[in-house]
Amino acid sequence: MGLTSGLAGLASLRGLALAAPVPVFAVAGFGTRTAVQDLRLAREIELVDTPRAAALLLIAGSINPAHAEALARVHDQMPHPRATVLWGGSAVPAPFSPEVTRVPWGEDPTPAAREIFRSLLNGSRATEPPLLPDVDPVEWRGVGPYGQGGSGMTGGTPYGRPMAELAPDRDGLRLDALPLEIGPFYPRLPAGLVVEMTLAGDVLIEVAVPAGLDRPPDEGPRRPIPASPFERALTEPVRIAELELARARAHLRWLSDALINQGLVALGTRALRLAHDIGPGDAPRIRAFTRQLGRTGLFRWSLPHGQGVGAERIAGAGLGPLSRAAGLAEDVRTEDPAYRALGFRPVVMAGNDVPAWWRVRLAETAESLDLAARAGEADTALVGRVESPRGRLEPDDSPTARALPLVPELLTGLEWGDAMTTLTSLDLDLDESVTAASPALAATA
Amino acid sequence: MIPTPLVDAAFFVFAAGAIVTGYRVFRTDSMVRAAFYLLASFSAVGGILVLLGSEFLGMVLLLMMAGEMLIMAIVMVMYMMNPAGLNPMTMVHQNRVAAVAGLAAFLALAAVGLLGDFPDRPAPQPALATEELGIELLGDSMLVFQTAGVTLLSTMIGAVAIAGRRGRSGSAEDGSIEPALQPDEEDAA
Amino acid sequence: MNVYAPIQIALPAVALTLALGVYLVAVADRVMAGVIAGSGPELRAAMLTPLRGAALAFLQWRRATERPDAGGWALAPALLGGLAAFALALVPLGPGLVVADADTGFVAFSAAIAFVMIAVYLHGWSPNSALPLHGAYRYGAQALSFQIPFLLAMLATALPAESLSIVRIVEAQATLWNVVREPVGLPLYLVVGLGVSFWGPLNMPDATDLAGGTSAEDSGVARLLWGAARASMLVAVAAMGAAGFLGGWFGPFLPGPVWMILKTLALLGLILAAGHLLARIRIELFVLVSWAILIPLALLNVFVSGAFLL
Amino acid sequence: MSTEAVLIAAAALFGIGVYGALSQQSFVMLMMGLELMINGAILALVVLWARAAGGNPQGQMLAIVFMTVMAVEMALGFALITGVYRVRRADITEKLRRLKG
Repeated sequence: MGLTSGLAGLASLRGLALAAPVPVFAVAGFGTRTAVQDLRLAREIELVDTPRAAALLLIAGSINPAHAEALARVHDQMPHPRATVLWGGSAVPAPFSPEVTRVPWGEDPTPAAREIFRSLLNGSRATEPPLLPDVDPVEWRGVGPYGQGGSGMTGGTPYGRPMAELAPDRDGLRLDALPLEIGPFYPRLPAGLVVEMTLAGDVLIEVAVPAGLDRPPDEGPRRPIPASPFERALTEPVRIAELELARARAHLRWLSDALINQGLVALGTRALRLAHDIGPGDAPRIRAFTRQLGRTGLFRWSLPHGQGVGAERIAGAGLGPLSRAAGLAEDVRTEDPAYRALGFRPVVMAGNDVPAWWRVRLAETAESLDLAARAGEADTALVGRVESPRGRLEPDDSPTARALPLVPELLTGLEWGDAMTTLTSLDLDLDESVTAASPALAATA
Repeated sequence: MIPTPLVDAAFFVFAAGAIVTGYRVFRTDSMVRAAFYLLASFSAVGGILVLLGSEFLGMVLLLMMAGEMLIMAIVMVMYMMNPAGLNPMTMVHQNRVAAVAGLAAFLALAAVGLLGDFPDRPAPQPALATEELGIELLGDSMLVFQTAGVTLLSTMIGAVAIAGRRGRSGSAEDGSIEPALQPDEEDAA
Repeated sequence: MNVYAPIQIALPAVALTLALGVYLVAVADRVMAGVIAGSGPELRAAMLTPLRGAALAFLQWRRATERPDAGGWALAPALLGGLAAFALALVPLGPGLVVADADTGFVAFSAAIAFVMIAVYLHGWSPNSALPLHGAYRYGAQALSFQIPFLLAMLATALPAESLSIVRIVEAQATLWNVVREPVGLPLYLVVGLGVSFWGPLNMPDATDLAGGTSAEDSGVARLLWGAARASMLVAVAAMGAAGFLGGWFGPFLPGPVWMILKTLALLGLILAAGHLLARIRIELFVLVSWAILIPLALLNVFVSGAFLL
Repeated sequence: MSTEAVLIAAAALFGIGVYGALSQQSFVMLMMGLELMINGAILALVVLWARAAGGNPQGQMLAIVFMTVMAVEMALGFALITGVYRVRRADITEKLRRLKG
């Protein structure tokens, strides 16, 4: 093979690669969760689970400044050639260069992503250098008998890495335990959620959620744009049809993420597509989809049974589907005369575990669409609190803020897969919690 | 059939591979690497067995060792204080004696191999070898075969009894004495 | 070992079959995903995207983790792909059309399957990172559980053939396919086939809840190769299933090799569809089912097949 | 591939195994030495079966017995290591001064 044909081969390789869907690792900042989720439907973009598979880092909205370093670490894990795109958001997180490409909020980031991808592969745009210095977490050079930073067999910090500690496992043996922190950009968790855990084998023996996760970003909007109907319902009457359609869509969006966690990526995309397609009166479609999910073995072999918290423990907490799956008929809508006039009755089940949470949400999705079809022009009559898809939402209190303290007790003792399933099945939304805690909103209420 | 020079070349590659990886087992710091080197050594021996016409044994050796070495790696990571070999360690004792003993064993056995006078009666073609082994297993050597099976069964039961939390006589934690761990520096010295 | 094909024909033949198979798996998987996701088959995109993605992988740099076992990391995809090629070489396409008709083809195939867990463990262990390592241990638990039911399910096919040779196993199905003779065998084999190629409901080492598991740290060509090796394992498993249970080259009207290819494609389709339509099983449940249900079931299968022969 | 060459390779494997079994402190590494010794033994056995015993199937039978021994050694070895670790938290031979539980 001559030089020219070799070059031609390389050129055609590049030509082929240029037409590939852009592999994007997307990070959803405050209030951008649904927009980032919708990128999964974009044909030009391929959302990837790990920065190692990405060419572009898409940062949507404003990031909690406490997570800027973690974000830089995500950036540095991407293979060259790589680039960053900022979508909406007002501030560039600290280690990132201010010259990062920006796409205004409300504009589709796909053309910009495609253009940057093209210039990266062409070589007309230089790949981004690492943002963080390459330093060891602990100074170790020259320490110890071999200069490896350790001492003896299990002492010191060889090569800057602490040795494992022992912890009892469930069989009564004392074995190495692995401390691990996942988040704030773990693809299966809502953006911003951090879970600190200690693993003994595949079992979580210690779980903690650090405080301050629902701190609002320093700059940029404090509320999602546009405001969700649930948020508006706190201060003004809202069409019930609109509210219930939004509830069905929120449940389907949760379902999409949760299905992907169970390995059903195509069906998860289908759920996301449904979230866009459905309208009032589409309840039969949801019921058909529910039946299809039943045939995947989801409830039989994929979701852990009997892993809920006690009903008495969450009584009065207003955790929406979680409460109702524990047999508690807690629903703000029952207090609303407008809903009562429609003959609304909450979906209550008695499973109190992950499959029951799923069943309640699926049943509520269909019920909401029925309600939306029946409600006509009716408005909500109750102002000041509202039943969000996750539970009772009040100006200074959100269901996510109330559910977060349950995470450690729910996850401790579970196998990793079950723990991740339980975590995604909780449907936590830190944005909602930030908005509820935001003083601006509390003042208007 | 594969031509003889090819067989010879394959044998030398396998034999060198088996010996080198076998030696590397005791010369690596990482426990997982040690298990994989041992597996490589076994795989090479399995290859030689196939070359020798004992296809069945070679393949069974590979089949068995793959599972065994995975378990070995996991057991070592479980119980070793320093499974990744982050701290350099010399976990050997009586190194000189052992080396001499190993060399002596090698020389003695090699001498037997070189000086011994073995009859030249080659085995039949592989197809027949596998079939004959099958007939032998379930014919004349049935008793041996069954004994091996029963031995394995009792091993399984015994292993579970020894390793289980409820040991042979009551809970393993009761009445046990935990020795004082010597300072780690002493071990390394 | 009887080698029918000279090595200069056999090697390219196996490599070409695998390359075609891998491409086919990638296309079919995309088409199915599109149909199930509700965006339509999009055939043109499905045919081009795998090629484009592969081209991109060649342009991306590989990135290492901190202090990885570089040798092991590079070896893992090669080992998995090599095992797939080895397994495929044992499968006869038609009477006399086989790369290596080993007298112990069945044992050789089982050995290849056993080595898959070494490849996966190596792939997860060598990057020196938490999520891949977790995936590796998960696969250890999973693979050790399905080894025995797998061996027993395959063993039942060797009984009517009175031989361990794959060719003889196919020949014994001239009148009656094994799928009819031992109805439990094929489902058992497919369960294990999913596990060996860690696909769909049994994709535990590279699962979505581990953000990619053992391949979470792979980038560029390494990622591409690992995906290709997995897909080629799937092809080898489907081909062996067609030979062992669906009567191999036997079938009316069409020539033998065509039947063999059709049956392999049918099994591939079945496995790929299962990948999209079945949820991932919980590892604890899988281990329990393997030891407590699949092994007795597989044993029963062997006894029943044996009883028919008496 | 002469019989002698194979026997020398087998002797080398056995010798390395002897060295490992005698020199290693860790239980599992010690077992690796034993495994290597059996490995060499199987190799010698099979070459003699193939070249000198006229294909008497009992030669292969003996190799199968060796493999059984290997499996038994591994299983019991791991079980003992687990048992010892459970009680004494020891993983090297020096820490076991008494064998009584």
